[in-house]
Amino acid sequence: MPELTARAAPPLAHHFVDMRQQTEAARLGMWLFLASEVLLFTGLFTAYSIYRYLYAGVFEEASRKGVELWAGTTNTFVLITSSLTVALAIHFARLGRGKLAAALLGVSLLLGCAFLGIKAIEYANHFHEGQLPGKFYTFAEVQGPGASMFFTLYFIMTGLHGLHVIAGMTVLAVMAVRAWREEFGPEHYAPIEIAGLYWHLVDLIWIFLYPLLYLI
Amino acid sequence: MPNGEHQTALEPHHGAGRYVAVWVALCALTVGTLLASRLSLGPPWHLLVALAIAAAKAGLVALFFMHLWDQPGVNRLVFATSLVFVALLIGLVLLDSATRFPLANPPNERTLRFEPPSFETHVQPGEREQGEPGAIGRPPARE
Amino acid sequence: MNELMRRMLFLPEQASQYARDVDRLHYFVITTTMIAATGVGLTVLWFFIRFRRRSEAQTTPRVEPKTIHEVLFIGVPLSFFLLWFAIGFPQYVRLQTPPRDAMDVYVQAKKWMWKFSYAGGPNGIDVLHVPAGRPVRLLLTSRDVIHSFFVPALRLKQDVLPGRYTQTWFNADKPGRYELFCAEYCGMGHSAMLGEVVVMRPEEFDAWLADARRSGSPAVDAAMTEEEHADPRQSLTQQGERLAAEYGCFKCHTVDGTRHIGPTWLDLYRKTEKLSDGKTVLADEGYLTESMMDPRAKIVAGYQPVMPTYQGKIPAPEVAAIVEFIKSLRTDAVKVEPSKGPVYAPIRK
Amino acid sequence: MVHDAPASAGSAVYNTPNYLNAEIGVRSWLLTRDHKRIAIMYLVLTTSAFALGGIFAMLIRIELLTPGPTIMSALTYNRMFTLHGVIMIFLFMVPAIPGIFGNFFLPLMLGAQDVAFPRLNLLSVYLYLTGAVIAVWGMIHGGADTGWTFYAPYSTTTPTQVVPILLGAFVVGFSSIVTGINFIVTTHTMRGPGLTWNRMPLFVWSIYATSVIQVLATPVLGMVLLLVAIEHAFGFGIFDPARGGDPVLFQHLFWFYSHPAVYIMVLPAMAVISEVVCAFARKNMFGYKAVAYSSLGIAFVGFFTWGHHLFTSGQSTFDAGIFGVLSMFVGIFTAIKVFNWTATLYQGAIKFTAPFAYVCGFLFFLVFGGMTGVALATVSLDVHWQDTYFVVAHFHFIMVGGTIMAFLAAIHYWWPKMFGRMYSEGWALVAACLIILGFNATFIPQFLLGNMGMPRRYYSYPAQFWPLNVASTAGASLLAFGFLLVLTYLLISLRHGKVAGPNPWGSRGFEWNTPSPPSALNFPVPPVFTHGPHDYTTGAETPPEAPGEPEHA
Repeated sequence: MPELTARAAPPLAHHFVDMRQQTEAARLGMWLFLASEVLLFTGLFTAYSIYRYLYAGVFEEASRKGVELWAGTTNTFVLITSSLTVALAIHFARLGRGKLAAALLGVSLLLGCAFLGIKAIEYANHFHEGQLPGKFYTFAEVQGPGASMFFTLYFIMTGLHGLHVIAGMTVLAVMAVRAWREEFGPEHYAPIEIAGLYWHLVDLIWIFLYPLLYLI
Repeated sequence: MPNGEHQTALEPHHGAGRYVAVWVALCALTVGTLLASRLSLGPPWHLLVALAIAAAKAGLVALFFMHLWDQPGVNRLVFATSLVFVALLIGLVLLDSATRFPLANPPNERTLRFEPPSFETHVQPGEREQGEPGAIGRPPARE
Repeated sequence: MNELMRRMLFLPEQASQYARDVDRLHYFVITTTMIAATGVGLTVLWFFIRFRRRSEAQTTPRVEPKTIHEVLFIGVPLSFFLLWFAIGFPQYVRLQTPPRDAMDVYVQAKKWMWKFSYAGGPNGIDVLHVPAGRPVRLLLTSRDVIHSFFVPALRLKQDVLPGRYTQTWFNADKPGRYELFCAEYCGMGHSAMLGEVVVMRPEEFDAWLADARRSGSPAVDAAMTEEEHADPRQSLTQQGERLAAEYGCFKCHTVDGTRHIGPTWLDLYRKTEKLSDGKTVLADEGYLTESMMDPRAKIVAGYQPVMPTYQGKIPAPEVAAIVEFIKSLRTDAVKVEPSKGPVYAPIRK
Repeated sequence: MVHDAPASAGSAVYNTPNYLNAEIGVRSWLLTRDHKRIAIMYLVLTTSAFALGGIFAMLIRIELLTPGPTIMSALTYNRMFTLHGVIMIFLFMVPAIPGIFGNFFLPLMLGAQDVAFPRLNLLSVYLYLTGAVIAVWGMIHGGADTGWTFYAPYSTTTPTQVVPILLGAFVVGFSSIVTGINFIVTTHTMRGPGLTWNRMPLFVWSIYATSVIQVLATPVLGMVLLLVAIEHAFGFGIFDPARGGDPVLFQHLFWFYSHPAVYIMVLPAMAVISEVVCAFARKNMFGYKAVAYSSLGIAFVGFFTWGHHLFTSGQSTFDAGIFGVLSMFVGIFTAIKVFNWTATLYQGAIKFTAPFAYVCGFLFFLVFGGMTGVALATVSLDVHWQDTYFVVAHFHFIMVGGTIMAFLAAIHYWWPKMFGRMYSEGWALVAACLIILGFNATFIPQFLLGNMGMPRRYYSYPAQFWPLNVASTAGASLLAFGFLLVLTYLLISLRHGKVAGPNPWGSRGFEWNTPSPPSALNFPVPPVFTHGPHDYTTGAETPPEAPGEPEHA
């Protein structure tokens, strides 16, 4: 492996034959994990579809009166941008510019914090207005069957997504430290790449949550 | 020694400009979906438009940010398979709700649509005119 | 033949034509299954005897299947399976499609008893009386968890869901007493949630019903009334009237055809109403239920959307009673003497 | 070899270096990343779970010995069958064969040194253990009385300890996902040189298909269990009819996992049977490709049939038709396998041994259990059978008659490979007869009970069901005795069995090209594959050729 002379040889686990096999395995493993994550959310999307179908009018009304469009839209831009910075971080990590990659990951982390901050403001508003799931629902403006169901789904879906954001931020933070230490290069960037995949999935799910909860 | 599957060349490495272009497209689509929602297209179009735009955005993220465009087929296959099962679950469960005996759905604004014939055949107006309400014990006079 | 197979398979009596039809499919399916399983077993045995290992170093030829083998392996079972489906599914559709002249009985399940309500009274606990040879449609609902209405002799089973109705029907043609089980697990008393379907000759049934409506009996089922705060001596229609008054329906709805804040209930059932958005709707059970639960979904033209929702405020059985009361309000209906309450004393086991 | 480890068992076989004595001490076991040791950990854990579930089963059968109350109260009985179901399914059936035999033999069959992610593999054991501990904690503190199906709204309103049981199942689900990902990646990326997809052992094909289901279906179960737990704990109302929730939605989501889960349980059994049939018939698999691809077919079509559990639940007639006809197709793939296994015996050189006895039992039970399954999916018949003992008997035919028969076949077939010792063949045959006999006596009466109309989960029952219940309990005692016998002679063989040697059966499966027990690194030299498994056309053993170069440092 001649091109690796500049930095320490990347760690190759004993049971793999070469780096390529190890990278492919890691990547495929991550994609399989992402597939299972997609199906985890599918349970919720199915519940959403059914209840939206049954209570279409109430859901639209609840979405209009119950959630803040500006917050959802801002958060969409925030997450898209954070995805860009993560993609760029991987790009520069591959080029061996670890410090720049770490800085970009730092920006992504800040954007992640911004996302959670806006979400927290929204949650506080919902608590204040009584727009809460199930038996806690006291929002007077939207009544009728399915009204509390919208907020049940809203809280479970955004809550689970929020947990994924936190998990993703943890992983990105670890990668930022490793990038800062110049651990990645043209031959060894699989860890930061699969961490990025996870963050992009978080973005992907939000891309669907945004129209379903805020727009329609 | 790995077998044939690992013999692909190093994935192409594109410039940073490509990511920025995708980001611009994503932002534009977000603005687009926001505007479309203001148009009040009415059901079901507002839903379809919003979901189509979301799917386009998701496609961009998956293909370029997540490099599915460049990577070996198996990763694409994994992702596509998961989407097949997403469609399967949502589709068949929705189909059930839409074609059920209407009263077997919870009371809702849509109870009356998609009435299966079985429900229509229940009791026609006028059939019970001969008897007391819910005439019991005697078949309604008919034909 | 039928009797022989039925006894060999330990099947219960067949109390309806549907049961006899389903059993014929049953015999066919089980016979095929037995033949297939025994066939595979015998083939394995024969191959074992024929191709025993003669020496420890024995080699074997490489045998590869021809396409025809795999086609047979797929085609033969598949055609049997599809045949089963082709016979079974129409039977299922038949079970899901009550005939239009069926007599309606409301079934309410709760932990751990069955209540049967005839539209003009009376109510029965755990025992369902039906006439032989006449179709009976059951509209089932539960007050708590999921139960399942299962009469083996009718080969009939339908889950009973809380908060909504499922339907099923049967036409028992053989008078007798048949066991009724709860088939969906519902807690401690699940196995004690037993009942009986009593199929009577039509004239006996008519006499029983008339007698039940006429003569009063103070027998009241404590367990049911306690929670229901309803007098079971009243018929479902009367309960509906009382409940409508309790819930304040008459503040807005009249029963004599006069226009008030809301549409009148007289002749409302099966009427085609024009909605404020120009569409029309048929006022059947579904619409009436919906209008209580989600009044703003379909506003009748000329009325204001002022009605509050009763979602979660009226239990499902009471909704059924109110709907039944609305159904009874017809100008051309013969005035019914208020039934003197159930004459029918529930049989407790 | 890396270590010249000291002998642990004090006998010749364990003096040779192998994975069991490569490292010594509790710590070396608890932190091991060796797939073979992880398999042994699974063996111990799942077998314990099986014993626990079996005890519950015996208590249930004793309770049903008389029509009225026999030894316990209704509430205790309800907890018993719930825990029996939860333990047997989540803690034994799903993880057992993949966890034990998949872990042990998948890398050996692929010519790999380990699975792709050894650390995740260890994590999956500990996830399993954590889930099991949470669930057992819940059992001790009240247990759940919902049945393993957790149908809402009963499960969301019952006062028993549902939440820990649900969370336990949720965590075990993650263990299952991790194992699945690991096996798929291993199969894709770790195949040795020359091992093309069409040369892979059928065991690998089936385990691969199982893993696909595990990865794609388990998350949905995780989600739905979480939703029930949330609703039970906080009252969010997602399945609560009073708040507009739909209990039938729960059933859809639950069976979207739990129907494919049947194939998670039975595909590994089919994996084992494919190997054992070939080994004892000394034949190549008749219709290798048909058997291989039918595994994938089962995995795929298995997802399209969940609605046949909902025929009486208020599902639409239209959906019932769709699920009814699709269910007919899933039986086909099993039929292909059964016919091909049977045809494999043709012109073979069959030796009757304990594993082969279990295969014979398996074939009969799978055909009968499988076809009664298709019969159950025959829409109108299901209306009578749904939630009766017929269903109980049917899935026990598949689970016990299928999976446990295959589990027993596997453990007898691979015992010499895993531990280097032979068990007593005579006792093994006695036990096999006992188990097969006891199994029939237990479950055939239950088919008839179902026909009579006895609903499942009944604590007491009307008197006409009595005789058949007595027969069933008698059979269950026989079955339990058989299992105890197996446990006894296997444990004895660990110390006193005769040394097996690398290949006591003369099998040409790839895993037999290693010493027994295998060394810690599997292969001193990575094997090169020139042909498929189970090639018995030549007289001499033809182990896969080893390349000249030694293993990398």
